[in-house]
This record gives sequence, structure tokens and C-alpha cells, in this order.
Amino acid sequence: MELFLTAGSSPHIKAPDTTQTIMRDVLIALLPTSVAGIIFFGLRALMVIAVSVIAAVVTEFVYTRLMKLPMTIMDLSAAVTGLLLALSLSPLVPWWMAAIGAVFAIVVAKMIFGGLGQNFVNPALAARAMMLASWPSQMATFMNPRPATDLVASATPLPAFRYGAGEVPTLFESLIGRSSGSIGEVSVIALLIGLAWLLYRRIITLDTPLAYLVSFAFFAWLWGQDGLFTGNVLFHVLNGGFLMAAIFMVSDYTTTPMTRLGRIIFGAGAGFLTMAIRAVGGYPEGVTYAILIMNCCVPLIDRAIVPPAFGGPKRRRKEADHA
Amino acid sequence: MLPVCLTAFASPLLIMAGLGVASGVLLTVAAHIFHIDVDPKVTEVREALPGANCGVCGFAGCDAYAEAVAGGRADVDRCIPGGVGAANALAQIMGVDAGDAGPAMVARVRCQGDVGLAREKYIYTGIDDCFAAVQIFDGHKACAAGCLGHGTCVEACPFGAISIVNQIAVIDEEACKACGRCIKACPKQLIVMVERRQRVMVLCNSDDRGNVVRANCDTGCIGCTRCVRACEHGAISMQGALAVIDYDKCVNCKACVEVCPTHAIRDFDAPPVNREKAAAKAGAAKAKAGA
Amino acid sequence: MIGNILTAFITAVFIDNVVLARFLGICPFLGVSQSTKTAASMGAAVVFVMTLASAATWGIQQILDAFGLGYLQTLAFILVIAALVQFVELFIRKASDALYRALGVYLPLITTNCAVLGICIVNIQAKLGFVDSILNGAFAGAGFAVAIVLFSGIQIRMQESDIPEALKGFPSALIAASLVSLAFFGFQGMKL
Amino acid sequence: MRNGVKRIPGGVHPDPRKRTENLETVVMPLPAEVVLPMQQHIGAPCEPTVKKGDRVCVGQVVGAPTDRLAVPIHASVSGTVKAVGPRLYAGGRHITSVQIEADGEQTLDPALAPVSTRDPAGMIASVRDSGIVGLGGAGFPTWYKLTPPPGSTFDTLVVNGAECEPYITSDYREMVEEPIRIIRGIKLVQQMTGIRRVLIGIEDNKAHAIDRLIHASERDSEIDVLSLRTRYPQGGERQLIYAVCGRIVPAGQLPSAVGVLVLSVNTISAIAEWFETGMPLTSRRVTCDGGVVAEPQNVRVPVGTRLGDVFDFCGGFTSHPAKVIMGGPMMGVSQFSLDNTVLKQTNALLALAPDEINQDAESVCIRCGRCVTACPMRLMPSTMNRLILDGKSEEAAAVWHLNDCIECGCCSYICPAARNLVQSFRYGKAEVRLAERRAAQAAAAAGEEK
Amino acid sequence: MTLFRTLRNGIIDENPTLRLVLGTCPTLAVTTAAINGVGMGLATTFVLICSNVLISLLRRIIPEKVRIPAYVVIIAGFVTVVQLLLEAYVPALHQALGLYIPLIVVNCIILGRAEAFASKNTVLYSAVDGLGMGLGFTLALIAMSSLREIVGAGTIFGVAIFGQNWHPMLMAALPPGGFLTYGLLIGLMNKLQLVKVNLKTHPAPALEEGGAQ
Repeated sequence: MELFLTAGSSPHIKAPDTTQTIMRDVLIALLPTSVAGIIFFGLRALMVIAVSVIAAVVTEFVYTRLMKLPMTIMDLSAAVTGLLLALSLSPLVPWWMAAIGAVFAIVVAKMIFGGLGQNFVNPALAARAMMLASWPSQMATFMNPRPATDLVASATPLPAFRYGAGEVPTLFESLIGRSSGSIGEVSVIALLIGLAWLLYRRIITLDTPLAYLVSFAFFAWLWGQDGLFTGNVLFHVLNGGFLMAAIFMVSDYTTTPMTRLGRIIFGAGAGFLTMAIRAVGGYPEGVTYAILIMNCCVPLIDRAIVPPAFGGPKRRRKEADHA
Repeated sequence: MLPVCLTAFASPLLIMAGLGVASGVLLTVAAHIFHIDVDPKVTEVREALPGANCGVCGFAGCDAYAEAVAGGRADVDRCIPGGVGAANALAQIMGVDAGDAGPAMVARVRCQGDVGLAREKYIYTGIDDCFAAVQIFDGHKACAAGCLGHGTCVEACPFGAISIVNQIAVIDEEACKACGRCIKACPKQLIVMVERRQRVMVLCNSDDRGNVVRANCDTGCIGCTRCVRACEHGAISMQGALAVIDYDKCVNCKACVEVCPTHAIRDFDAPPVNREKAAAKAGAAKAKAGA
Repeated sequence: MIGNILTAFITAVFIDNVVLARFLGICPFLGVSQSTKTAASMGAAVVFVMTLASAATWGIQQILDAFGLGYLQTLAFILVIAALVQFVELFIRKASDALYRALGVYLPLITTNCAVLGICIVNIQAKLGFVDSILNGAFAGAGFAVAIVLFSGIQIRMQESDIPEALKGFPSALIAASLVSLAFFGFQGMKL
Repeated sequence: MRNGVKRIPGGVHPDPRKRTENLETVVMPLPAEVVLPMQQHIGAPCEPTVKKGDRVCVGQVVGAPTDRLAVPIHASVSGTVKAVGPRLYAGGRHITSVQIEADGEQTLDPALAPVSTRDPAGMIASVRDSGIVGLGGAGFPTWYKLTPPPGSTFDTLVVNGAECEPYITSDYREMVEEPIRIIRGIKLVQQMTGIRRVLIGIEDNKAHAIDRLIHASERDSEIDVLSLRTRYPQGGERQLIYAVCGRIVPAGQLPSAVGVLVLSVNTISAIAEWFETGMPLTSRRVTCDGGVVAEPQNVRVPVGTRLGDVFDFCGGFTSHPAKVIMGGPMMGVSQFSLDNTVLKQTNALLALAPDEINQDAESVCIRCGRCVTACPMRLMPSTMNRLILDGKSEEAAAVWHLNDCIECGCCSYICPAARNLVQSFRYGKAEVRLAERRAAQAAAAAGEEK
Repeated sequence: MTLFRTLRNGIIDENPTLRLVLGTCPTLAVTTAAINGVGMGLATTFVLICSNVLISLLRRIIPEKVRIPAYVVIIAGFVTVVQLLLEAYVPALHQALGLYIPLIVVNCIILGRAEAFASKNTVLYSAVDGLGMGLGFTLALIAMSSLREIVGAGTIFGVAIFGQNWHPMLMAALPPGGFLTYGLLIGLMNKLQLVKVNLKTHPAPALEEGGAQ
């Protein structure tokens, strides 16, 4: 029997995970948070989520068609970006703003640099930063997540805390989701369910989130309102989108370092910056910019850290000069 | 009147002149004290550059770029403020041939066994690169000498002269500048540099015996020696089972092209014969498969 | 005092970054950031020259002011900076080959770098004293160094990416710079 | 029994699919002919000592070593030499091979006799004559391993029973069927090398094998059986040494640098057989498995048997195989022709169905870092892959330790983007070797000019 | 090269801002409003023409060795003139452009043209080259500043062009917007150029056949 066989390099088998399944798991992990957001904020939240996700996916579809690139929307990364962006927005943003944000995230922050895996900043956060810079007042208007009451615009707890104005939510309210804020950041429980799913499916490791949490908690404690070492750590951790960032943003594959040491440096740096911005900077939440700044450092971190091979000497990296 | 003139014109002039003279003297003295001999070529290149030190070239200023050019580490056309003028001047200094007359040499691929003509051993899966593919049983072509068509040479060619047609590298003679990069890129050593005037060539590199070649490929040299007999100028001889043309004797009469039963000898003044043949064959095969 | 200096440092390096907020020294920022090592050397050279130039131009400005010749500022400054840089270059070249390789070769690039002239003029416009001028020069230089080193990593990553043909080179570098500058918004309003 | 002392860094846990582990080894009937390539070991190819038409007996030398390292090749059947000449072999190249037509008699070479010498140097020399190579994979001549290089001594013998690749059970069956012979082999190796401490490392999913060996070594205080947490590539020398004795072999050096000798259970068994019966390595146990193999089982086959014959003996294919692999699915070599033959180091023959193999198309790296976590050598596969594809193999080697890669395949296995990482490392290494050779040539040429 | 070609060269083929990517600092810094773009462009054009003319006149007099310092001094002189003129007649613009007027001195375009063109060509051609380059620069600046003003403020030359409900995208007027707009504009120019080159080297087959008939 003459057989015509396939030949190729070893290994010949592969683990079942693919880019698509990973992105699908991230979407699943975001599901509780999205549902919680819709329950607390009603149809407005649903609209923001729908617009953002659809705009992101359609943009990537159109872009790949126009640039004659292979179709990539099936890897679901555009949907993840759109959803993450929506969850980091206030439910009160006009629909067209969410759409422009999603287009910016996909085109400017992601596709121009070659698409998935090659962008250097987190697209959703870049878009959020762009929107903060472009429409500061709309981006800072939030509403109380009480299903029964009217839509009353209110600030997030963070400025309230910092400037001593408005009512500060109790911890219980933060936990269940009765404080105002972005769609995705109000319910801590929903976020933790997402985290559990990601860990169960081994999509993320705890390196970066833990480094981020520890560093952030330390500086939150250090940079207290009444002098050093008086900070209300739990309050800072539970409010202002910190948990959402710690679970979904600092664990983004593409824009964080690949080595464990690099990830710890990344998390620690982001934790410091987040708290620095909250304590002495010009913005109340700080998460967005802190992670973006650390994103910019990632290429350097990844080049600087050369793990010694198993059994190899601890060699210092020799710079390969490109000039 | 005079004092007004003095204050209005003299003091600025004096100050500027003073500054100018001071810096001039300082630099002249410094240049003497801190003198260092430099390669005259660097100086020459440096003189031809605009001196804007803008860094657009990617080097740390005009001096650094001049040094790189003189050292042969950089192309001559990277200065944008200097434009074409500077590029030409640099080319002249460096003795780089910027002329477009076209070199007397040209690169050629010694294989024509494309899809439908040459048999394959297996289905290759993996990195789309000849060097990577060769690692697995010498590539997927049944003929160990054949072109794999993954286009490693295409990427190596800075002039876009090579393309992959039916999984065979094909060189555009017009675009080829005979730089020789493709030769180094080919893991099968299939590309050779020949003189442009050689219009006939044996496009097969397999020294397998005739029956092996015939089994692997429809357009390989089977060593039948018909061309040797057909050549009136005694220019063709056999090296093992492969015909070799001696271009000192060849007069481009193309008698060999006519007699080659497998069309392994190609006439570069005519379109490749094998394409139609391959098309016919493929059509027949399809008809067979359909039936 | 230390708090003031630290605030000045943060302002000059992160908030009013010469490159990312003031758009000074864009050419070398985009051109000489293809490798981290080169970028670091370039950054160090800029810190060095800006500090020196701030000091020198402060003195020149005093002379010009004494004669009421403020309008000669541009002419005088560019002359002084050019002469100063060339002098330093010659000096370094003679003094140490290693230092010249690491730092000296980048000096000419700085002569006509608008960042140096720009910061000197800013110093004068802000009516800074001698020490403050020097500090501001050094901090602004540090801002350039931070920006270019950070950017070199991104540039190298971009060299490896599938950037659309039309955006290769400057356009993508500018867009990347846009995102970095957006990220630096985070430092806005930071005070100690 | 104790547990392994360390967990190996990185690694993956592929589905074991060891469907043949409870099946008794079957001896395959004699094939009509065998083909013996003259290279079945690391080192120079052997020189054929027979010519066409010669009659050969089982165990007779047909290929004599030509360099310091190589070992002889013996006839695995008795019969007539049909051809001696270049032939494609499973290693991928054409190589001189001896083709023997079997007469079915299996006449033994009369010169075969149990090894009587008990002097260590003589014993090691005799292992060379046995033609035994490492039966686990690469085929490193065993006799050469038994002598520590100058400047180092052995203090520990590590017996490799990890068998971490999916499908393969040939070591497992040896441990279950012949535990006593393994222990006898260990004693012989102890005699040859003077090593006292012996550690047998077996993964904890082979509980039966662990039991059998513990039982067999009960009266030996020097022999310890260690149960290891199942993890691929625990069977790699460096990984196994780390797992059983916690020692780290320095990069670029051999296990002897930390005083350890590693031999696989089948190799040790073969040594025992050689000393007791005088039978050189002419047959071996091969796991024949895969989704399209009708009757997966372990088969004892003469070295040089056609792959097709082995598959036919195992019931043939139920459907067209997607890939035929010699060796395990992680490190084995995919074969395109069933005319290639079983080598001394062939431990498995797999004919896999399409749903068993990797068929995902390569997509862009998403920088997830799973390859970094999975790499047992703690390398940066993603970075090296990018550099190599960018034509910067030398940077990958100089900065990112490309040459420390053991090509275990963990990175490619785990990669969600299905990138061909291992293949790129192979070709990156080849490029680096090429560049080094060119540089050496250039240096030599420059030296001549002076 | 004809005068017209010289002019066209500066505006289109070798547009200093969009094709050569020179003079990036002012391009990014002052283009927050269209009027600034015009002002900066014209000021630079003025300096460019004047320095080109003077350097062309003096090209046989200035010794080779000291030509660069000489050029810088000439350019700095004209920049000072522009500075004084702006201060006297359009103080508002002077205020808006601020720091970036003296920085015209170190604009690579000017020194580059002096070296690459004026030092080798006659006065008339140098003047036209200066004009072309200056106009090219000005036009690019106007394009960029108009874009940034429209998107970032909803106005053009200070005139509101959208209704009350328009929420301007403030970022366009901020530094990131400057980098982004500039990057996208150059990308657009490159794209047009690529299309042109493609048409030249691979003319559409239909056209070719049409021509043959």
C-alpha cells in the first residue's frame, strides 16, 4: 500500500487551548460583571455594552477587509476589547461616544500596530484614556445603581472620599454593587466570580494581579489621608475600578511582560502609580493611566529580563545593538 | 548723534562680534589642543552631508552617519535633508555604482519542477520557509535537489525580482541586479549567478540517474545525452547524469533546446515551454480524476 | 525645599515632558530611538548639554539684558550653544575614547536640537534664577531621556510587528508617541 | 518507596493515552527481510563488513565502527545479504544500509557466548561490542557513557523509568515483565562503574511498575525506587536528575559533571541480557499505537523490520493515518514512508488519526507567556521564535540561550496560537552552526593570508 | 529643472512636513488652531525665502569650512527679524506661537534647504525653492491645524461650524492628538504615494489593452 503522509516537525500533538478558546473564556468571565452592570444600571448599561462590542467587532471586520488582511474577528479579541471598554465606562455616556471609543481602541491602539499580540498598550484602556481626555465632563458623570430610583448623576465614591464630599458607600454596598461607578466596577462579587472562572480555566496566573494588589495595598496604606500609614486599604481596593483592572487589565497577555519576574515588576509598578495618581495626582481613579504607563514600559522589561537557562549561569544581557 | 549711533549699532555689533570671536578662538584653540586624526574618507563624506545633525538618518548626527557610510555600515541614501544630491555625492565618494545600465550577470534558478511536474514525498506542515522545510527529510519534493518553493529567496531579494510561480522560484531578469543574496538564501544551492548573454541553460540540478529523475519529475535532466550529440560546437558534456554547458563554446544556437525530451534545457529568449505542457497534463489528470 | 525640587522634577520629567507635551526634540526622539543603548546614550548626552547650556545662556542673557539687547537672544543663544557643544565634543573626544563613543558622538545631534534652545528660552521666559535654570535644564533633559528610552523599547517592538506598509516608520512611530503621551496624562496635576 | 525530591521546572501534562500498558508484549513473527542502516547511534556511520550474497547469522557483525564513539551493528535475522548501498532511513537522510533476506532459520552466530570477564574495563569494552545504545531515544552509545570523562567520577546511577511521552509503554512493560532482569542489569552496571547509590525514577501513574521494582529490589539497600509526580518531560536527563536527586546539570555539560550516570530501564535490561546470554542488541520492544492502528500493542521486533510490517502485524490501519511517527508524539520523527525500518533506539511507532494530531494553522503570537511557563529549560521560546524568523538566530543564541533548548516540544504543545516554535529552534540552531562554520572558515582563510 | 518643477517639488513631491518629515516640532506644537498653522507657516516661509536668497548670493563668498555656522547666523538673523515683526504687528499670534518662533532657527527644513539647494543654485531658483518648500510646509500645517481645530474645538479659524450639541473631542487639540493627526496624515500621504507607484509599475491591464487599441 503506497501512503501519502503528512510530515512536519515535532511535537505532533497540541494542547486543546487556542486563542479563540482563551478569548471565549475571558468573555465568559466577564459575563457576571456585565449582568450585574445591567441589573444595577438598567437598559442604559445594556446599550453601552452592546454599542461598544458591536462597534469594536464591526471595526475590526471593516479594517481587515479594507487592508486585505486575514479575517480575525473570529478570535474574539475584538469582542473582549469592546466589552472591557464598555465595562470601564459610565452607564451615562452617550452611545456615540462609546462607539468612537471602540473604534479608537481597535484601529489606533490595536490594528495599526499589527493587530492582536502586537499592540503595546491595552486597547480598552487606551480608548478610555482618550475619552477621558476628550470628554472629561461626560466621562466623570456617574449614576447611582439603585434600580428603583431615578437616574441621578453622581460622582464615584473616590472623589467623594478624597474631597470629603458626598456619601461614601459602606463596604457592603461596594461588595454587592450599590455604589456608583463604571458599569463593570460596581459589583465586587461579580468580578470575583469572573476571577474564579479565569483561574479555574487556567487562563491567567495570579502573578500580576497579586503583585498589583500587594503593591497597591501597601501604598494605599502608606499614603493615608491623615499622614503616613493611615490609609483605608480596603476602601481603595474595593472602589474605583481597581479590582476590575487587577483581574482583567493587568493580566492582559499582549501588553504585560512574559516572564514571571517581569510580571511582578509590572504589577508592583502599576500599584505604585495607581495610588500615586489617586493620592497626589490630578485624577481620582488612577487605574487607567497607571496601567497605560506600565504598558509603555513592557517592551523594555521584556528585553531586560533574560531568565538564566535551567542550569545556566546567571549571565547579564548583552545589548544587541541595532544601529 | 554719534553716541546714539554707537549705542544703537555698536553695542549689539560688538557683543555679537565678541561672542563670535570668543567662540571662534575657543574652538580653534580647542581643535588644536584636542586634535585627533580621522579617516580622510569620513571627512570627505562628512563634508558632503548637510550638517543639520537632525538624526533622521537614524544615526547620532552627521558625523556618526559619515563614519558609518565610510565604514560601509550604512547605505548612502539615508540623509533626507541632503536629498538626492547628497546621496549621489556619497555614492561617488564611496565608489558605489549608482548607474542603471544593468549588470552583466543575472541569477537563475536551476529547477523547473513545479506543481504538476515534480512529485512530492509527503505533505509538509510547518514554517513556510525553505530552510525550515529542508530539515524534514530534505524537503517535501521527491527530488532531493528540487526547489521547495517556500520563497526564502523571495524574502532575501531586495529588488523584488523573485516570485513564486506554481511553487517554483522564478527570477525576473529585468529586475535582477545580480546582488547574489538569493544564492546564499537557498538551502538547496539552486540559484547560480551566470552571465546574461547565456541564453540557454540546463535548469535541473539533480545528478540522480535517469530512471530516478524520471520517477520524481517530468522536467528533470535524465542524462539521455541527446543534447551532447546535438551540439555542433561540443559545448555540452555530461557530469554524471547531468548535462553541463560550457559557455566558452556555446554560441546560443539553441539546438540543444530542441532535442531535450524533458525540456530541462530552457531557452531564455522564449517563454518557458513547460507551462503549457504542465497545464495540459494537469487538465488530463483532472479529467481522469473526474471520470 | 526638597519637596519643591521633587515637584519641579516631576513636572519637568512627567507632566511637561519636553518631548511628549512640549514637542521639542522630536527628530532625535523618533530617529535615534531604534536601539535602547543608543537611546540611553542620547538621553544622557541631552541631560549633560541641557544643564551646561542652561547655565551658559543664563549668563549670556544677563549680559544682553544689561545692554538692553533682548532681541539678540536667539542669535546669541544658538551661537553659544553651538560653540559650547562643539567644545565639549572636542574635549571628550580627546579625553576618553570610551566616553566619546558612549556620549560624544551624540553631541552634534544636540546642537541643532530644538529641545536645548527651547529649554534655554523657557528658562529665561520663566525668569528663573541661576540655580533654578540649571535644575530645570537637567530635569528637562531627564524628561527627554526617560521618553526616548521608553520609546526605544516600543520602537524595537514595532520593528517586529506587521504594521501596514503606509504606516511603517514615522507614521506608526508618531501614533505610538501619541499613545505614550496619552498615558503620560496620568501624571497631570501631580503635586507633592 | 519515596517521592522524588524536586518538581521539575515547567513542563506540560499531555493526555497520557497509554492504551497498551496492560497488554502483554507480543513477539512478532520473523519479517521476510530487514534493512540495517549503518547509523543507529550518535557518532560516525559504521562500515559494512558483508557484501551482497554473503550468508549471515543472527548476532553477526555486519557493520563495524569507524570512530572512537560508534558501536557495531549486528544482523538481526539469519539469511542472505541482498544489497548493500545507500538507502533513505528513518533519520531522514540516505545512508549506507545492509539489506538481509531472512531464511527463517534464525541460526545463531556460533561465536555468541555469555560474557565471562568481570574486570570493569573489560566489561565496559564488551558493552561496546554488544552494540547497545540508549534505547530511550537519541541513541547515544552506552559503553561511552559508562566511563566518566576525565576529571569527574560517578556517585549515583539514575535509572530512567519515567517514560513521560504519551502512548509509549515499552519501558513500562519492561519494568512490569522483567523487573528482576533490570535489577541484575543494575548490579552489572554497579560492578562496571563502582557506583553504589542507585535511584530508579518512575512517574506516579505507573504504580504497578513501581510495585514490581520495589519488590524486586527489596533486599538491596543501595537501590531506591522513587515515585515522581507525572510531568512531561521528566524523562529528559537533566529533568530526571533534578527530580530524583535535586542536582542541576550545568548548561552545556553532561550529567557526569554532577556525578550522575543515567540509563533507561530497557538499556539496563539489554546489558543484562548481553552479559548473561551473549546476545547483542538485535531486537527490541516497540509500542505500536495510534488512533488508526487496529490492534495497539507492544511488539518485540528484530531491528531493521519495515515499519509497514510492524503495522500490518498490529492489524493494519483502520483508516488513512494522518501522521506516522517513529518515537513519541512530542519528540518523535514523522515518517513519510513505511519502507523505513525500526532502529535500535525506536521505542514506539505511532499511526495517528487526524483528530489526534495538531492540525491548527499557525497564527500570531498573543504573548500569553505559556511557552515561558512550560519551558523546562527556563528559556523564552516566544522571543527566540521571533528573533529566528527575523533572521537573528545568532542573537537568539548569544542572548537568549537558544542552544540550551532540548527540543522537548512543551512550548509548541502549549501554544494557543499553534506556532511552530520547536521547528524554528531547530533551524535557528542550524543557522547558528552554519554561521559559526563560515566564521571559522573566514578566520582560517585570514590566518592563511597572514 | 524648471521653476515650476522646483515649486511643485517643495509643495508635493518633497513636501518637507509630510514626505520628508522635517520640522516636526513646530508642526506638532502650534497646529492646535488653524490660524496658528497659517502664522507659523508664513513666518517659516519668510525665513526660508530670505535665507535661501542670501545664502545663494553669498554661496561663492562663504568659505566651505565655516559654511554651517554662517548659515545658522544668517537664519538666526532672519528669525529675529520675523520675531520683531510679529511682536510689533500681530501680537496675538506672537503670543500664541511663543517659544516656537525663535525655534525656527533650528528647523531642519531651513538649514537643509540652505545646504542642499541654496548653496548650489542661483538666486532665482533658490527663492522659488524657498517659496515652494515654505508653501509646502504652510499647506501641511494648515491641513493639520484645521483638522485638529475642527475635531478638537468644533471651529475653524475660530468660527463655530457645528451646532450647540456638538461635543468636541478635546484630545485632538492636546499633545496626543497632535502626534496622532500627524502620524495619520503622513500615513495617508504614503498610501497615496504607494497607490501611485503601484499604478506606475503595475498598470491596470484593462488600461493597457485600451491603449493598444
